[in-house]
Amino acid sequence: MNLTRREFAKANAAAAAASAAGMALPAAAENLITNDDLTELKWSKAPCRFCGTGCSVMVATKNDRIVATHGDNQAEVNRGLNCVKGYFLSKILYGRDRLTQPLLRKRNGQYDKEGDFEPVSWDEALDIMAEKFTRAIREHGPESVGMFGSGQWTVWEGYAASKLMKAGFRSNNLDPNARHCMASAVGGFARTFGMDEPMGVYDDIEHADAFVLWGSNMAEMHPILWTRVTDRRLSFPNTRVAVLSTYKHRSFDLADLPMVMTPNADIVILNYIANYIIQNDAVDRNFVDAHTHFVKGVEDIGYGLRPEDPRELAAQNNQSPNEWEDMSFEQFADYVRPYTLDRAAKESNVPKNRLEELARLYADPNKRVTTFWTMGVNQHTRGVWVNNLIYNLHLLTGKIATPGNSPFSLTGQPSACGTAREVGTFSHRLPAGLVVANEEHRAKAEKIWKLPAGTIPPKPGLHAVQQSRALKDGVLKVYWTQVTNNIQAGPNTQQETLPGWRNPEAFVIVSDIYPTASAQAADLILPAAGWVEKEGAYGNAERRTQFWHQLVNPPGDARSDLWQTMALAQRIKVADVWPQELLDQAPDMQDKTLYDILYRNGQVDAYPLDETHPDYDNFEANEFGYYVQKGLFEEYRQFGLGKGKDLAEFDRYHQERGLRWPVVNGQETLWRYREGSDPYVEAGTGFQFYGNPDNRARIFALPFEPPAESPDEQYPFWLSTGRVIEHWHTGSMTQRVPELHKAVPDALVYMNNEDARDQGFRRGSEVRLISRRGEVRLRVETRGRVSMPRGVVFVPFFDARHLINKVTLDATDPISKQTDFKKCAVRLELVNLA
Amino acid sequence: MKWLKRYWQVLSRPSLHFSLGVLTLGGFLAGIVFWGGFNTALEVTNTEQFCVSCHEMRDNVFEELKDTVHYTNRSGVRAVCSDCHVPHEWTHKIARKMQASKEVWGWIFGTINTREKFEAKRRELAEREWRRFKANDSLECRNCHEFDSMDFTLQEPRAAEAHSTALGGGDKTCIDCHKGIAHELPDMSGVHR
Amino acid sequence: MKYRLVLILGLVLAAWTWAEAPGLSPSSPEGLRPAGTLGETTPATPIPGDPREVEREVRNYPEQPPVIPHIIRGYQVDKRFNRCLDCHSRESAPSAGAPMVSVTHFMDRDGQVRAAVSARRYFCTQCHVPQTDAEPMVDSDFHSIDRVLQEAAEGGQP
Amino acid sequence: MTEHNNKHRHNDELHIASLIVHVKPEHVEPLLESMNDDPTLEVHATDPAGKVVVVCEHKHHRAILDTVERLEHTPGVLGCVLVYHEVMEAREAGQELIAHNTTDRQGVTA
Repeated sequence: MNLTRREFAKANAAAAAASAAGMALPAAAENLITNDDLTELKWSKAPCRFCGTGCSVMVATKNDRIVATHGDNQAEVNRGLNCVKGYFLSKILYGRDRLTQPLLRKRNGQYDKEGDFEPVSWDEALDIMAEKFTRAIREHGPESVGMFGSGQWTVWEGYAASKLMKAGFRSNNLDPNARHCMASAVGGFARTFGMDEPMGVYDDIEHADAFVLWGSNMAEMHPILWTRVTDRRLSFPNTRVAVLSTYKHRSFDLADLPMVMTPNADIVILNYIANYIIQNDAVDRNFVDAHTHFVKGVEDIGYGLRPEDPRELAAQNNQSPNEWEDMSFEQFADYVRPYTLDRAAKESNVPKNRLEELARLYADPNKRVTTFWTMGVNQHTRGVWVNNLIYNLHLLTGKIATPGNSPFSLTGQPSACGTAREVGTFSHRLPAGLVVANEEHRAKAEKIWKLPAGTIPPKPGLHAVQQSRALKDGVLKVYWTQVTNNIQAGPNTQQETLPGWRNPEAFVIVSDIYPTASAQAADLILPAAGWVEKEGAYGNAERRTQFWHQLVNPPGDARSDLWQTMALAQRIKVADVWPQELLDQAPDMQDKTLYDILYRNGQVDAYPLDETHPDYDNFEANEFGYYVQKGLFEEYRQFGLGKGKDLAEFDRYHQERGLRWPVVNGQETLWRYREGSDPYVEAGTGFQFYGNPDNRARIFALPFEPPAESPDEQYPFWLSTGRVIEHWHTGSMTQRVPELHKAVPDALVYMNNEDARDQGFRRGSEVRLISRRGEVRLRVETRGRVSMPRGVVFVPFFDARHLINKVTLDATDPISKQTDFKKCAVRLELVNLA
Repeated sequence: MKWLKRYWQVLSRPSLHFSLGVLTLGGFLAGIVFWGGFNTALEVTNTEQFCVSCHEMRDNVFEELKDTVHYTNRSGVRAVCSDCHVPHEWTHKIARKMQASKEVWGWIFGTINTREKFEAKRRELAEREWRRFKANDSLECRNCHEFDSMDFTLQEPRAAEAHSTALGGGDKTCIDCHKGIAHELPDMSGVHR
Repeated sequence: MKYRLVLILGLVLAAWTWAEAPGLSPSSPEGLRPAGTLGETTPATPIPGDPREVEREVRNYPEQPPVIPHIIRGYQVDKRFNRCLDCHSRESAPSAGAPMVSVTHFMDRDGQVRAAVSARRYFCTQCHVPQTDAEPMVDSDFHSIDRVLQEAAEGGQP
Repeated sequence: MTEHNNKHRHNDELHIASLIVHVKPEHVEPLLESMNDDPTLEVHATDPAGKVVVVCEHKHHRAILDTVERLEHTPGVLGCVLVYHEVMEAREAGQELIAHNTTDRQGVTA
């Protein structure tokens, strides 16, 4: 035991260098390590648990505990860097209040909605779940049960849940929290390209001459990509960075072209730029003629509010918002002509010279432009439209699918792409871009899943906001959420979500690692395994699929979501949840459980235990007796093969720092839709947007329309919500890391200092922030990380003590059903001055 | 032309009706009125309201000041524009005011009437102020921050060291180290701080 | 102090009795949000202070970025100027008496050591954050490598 | 307040860093010999294909960069990259790791 700190540091240093150089330390060189059993750390790779960037980290474990993490030098995405959250990943699983056993509300020994939580066994928890699910389906039909999942699910967890809901329970009421996050991006891709996810990759950053941040604060929300943009901008001084937002944030620190616009003015600006490109002869006619066609979308599409809302009753096309008709280039040019520079400047409040400079960036044929956007675009009652209109600019100028020319939609969750979009855990989707409404797609899924025809119901299920409403209306009777915290993250908590969850008719189950606000509102809490406590896979924003092994065991009785889903399936008989007509088609399933037909189907259970890695535990594999994750992944993989969504074989991903699909002949694909880079593009065509039958991308004519709610005399301020770099989403992990909590302990209301003075507030004043739906109390901040224009206030949503979503409006984009968290009207009232 | 001559005679002739005392007092009072008016006008141009009445000041430098400790702080003592940018002592003040007429020129002709123009000139404008502070030994800083009143033991060690040596010995003056305390700094490449 | 306590008690009591719908605030485990308060509007605690003097915090593992032990109010870090590097750069650190940025910060994306801080590390607050005097809401059971090794030694297991 | 001042003064620090030196294969041996004479450098691993893992110990961080620069200018060396850098107080360096932990260092961040 005579290892000194110096010697320990040297041993660490040597090990780090040797591993980076790909060398083994010879025994002779380890003479410093006096007790190598003690100091040997096991380093393994894993993708970061937070945003959609998909950084890789190295995780050191010792004695079944995580002891250190650092950026993975070998990872293409981050090359050794992490952001402040990433560097503290090692601490996210160690909050003292980890949930370690199931908890059920009880009174007098029985489940009672108004009872207090009592610890129960897994058997009791799963039994009551099985009983609630089967009874609801028997008495009220499959549409009375629902599940809310996550872009933080591992690929196989989302896939297993999708099978359980859509095939097992025969209910499409499955939606991921990614609905709140990038459903509008999905809608934009689907309408313009006929196929989801970006054509470009992060490598575009190192090739671009100009970056346009369109409603994205990358400096705080995608910090590692921001380091790459910063690197490019500062190393190549001719590079330009344009930042457009409704308030000034940290990304403006690098901006050459800073623009603060009036909320909702983006469509006017986008149409102005399209107009500018046309008026100044900057259209790439060869590209446009060969690879695009022009369409006009339907207008006046409503706001996704409850049908009886006057704003819905007044909307012409809210029942069919996602339609369009062909138009010519000349008609398109006429359509955007009224969007002049004068109008754009007037309505956006951005100076003319800057708007013109922005337009010139796109129009200049010698500038490679990469546009990044996130929630400023997607969380928008016209989010899909804004996505379409951004693509318009890149398509009109032919600046797409070539290095540095990239309209790039970023994602907020680690597997928003991998699990929510690719696995298809949305209420209208199936894996690999298939949809439930399409008979052939259902048939394909039923065939791969070896289930009788007609198993999957054709009607799209309830999406996120509808689920909350259906709970409140007593339509949804049993509701299960995994890896998400919708009481804190969903909109209009006080009027819709919370009354829904507390509806006496509803039985709500929450699986999580900590007692989140959602867990506090639930009836049954299931303790989950987190991150590297299970084997997993995530898919990041550049189509990169990354795997990790189980590195430590979860505490107490905590179990992964995958295990929970499959264990419930074991307790439910097919005959109890399927109608007789369907069973008649498959008499051999009569006596089986959902587990038998969904998972022990000869495919999922095809890989024996001995294929698991000998150096790593695998709780689920050991429990079920076969390599569950591999079986689920290999079955899932069949959906995308040959369809432009090809994934590599399972084992390869454990060797790689991720691969970007489509992976064809073992090769990943960087730029899609371009000949020579994408194997699906035929020789001689140059480009093929093969998601659409005519191989052309659509350029959309779409108008400016007002938001669902705007400030007025009673509620004079715009409220925008969002994040800060130190905390991720609802803060359930980062608020439990001491350094991160101490850095930013509270959500504050950030406002303009003159607005504050006019209201009689000052920095530090406690105010009530009130909307038509609810209120919160917050402290006023007039300086610091953001600088607000007059009339706009910003509140982050990480803080469970101040649930800002009690205030927000549940208006959605009518096409994508994604909530607008960036715009509603509020007023502020003083509680005390300091 | 005759009437002019007569007036001149009246004016040049010693007074017959007013005593010397009255005349002196009258002249004195008139001087006060005139002088007071001049100074009041001067003072008006020293107020924050005057300075930020043009948008170049309001949107650029004043906006940046608001976040700093010279604008809000624990005790509420705060500096307005003229505290730092106009000397308190009279001759310097007049000299500075005459310089400032160039700013009026700039305002009339819109030299920095957009953010872009201001940014392009930021370095030049900042350098002019740094030169001025350097030349007058940071006079306006010292109007509030008395060297003799600094308690080094209450300062950060690094600050105490710099103040007790470089500042105390006269090698450096406040502005040498404290650039950018009230406004954002321009591109600082090549500036030795 | 006593007055303040009474005031807080009063506020808590008021919040309790004014809760509009008791069904929206069911009993629950303690979380980051106090148990049984979901439907209520909870008061906002004052903005925590910036501690003027912070000990250099012990890092639990070498790659953990050091927190900032001083106030950075109004620090300008943008493409024009980097106030942090004004003291922490290689040239300034000795005279400023500030720790120099770690040498790893001189490596570019390809792992080459450069003369100046790599542009990818330019924005310091992406990794380094100051600390307020707020107390952690939940204790952490994270154990540093030293402690894990110690436990292993005491437990007699490797 | 004055008693706080001392702790902010430069303490005696110990910097431990590891480097990977890329070197032409034929220059590996001469490089190793040249490093033998330097008490601040320890060679921990060598790959005859041209990679050497070096650990160095210095009192000041600047010396690490100096070392990198010096090695980069050694004949045959293609490049030298820093992998790991840890700072500790010199008085702590000699303390035994396990014994040291009986003090409550954990209290600071735990």
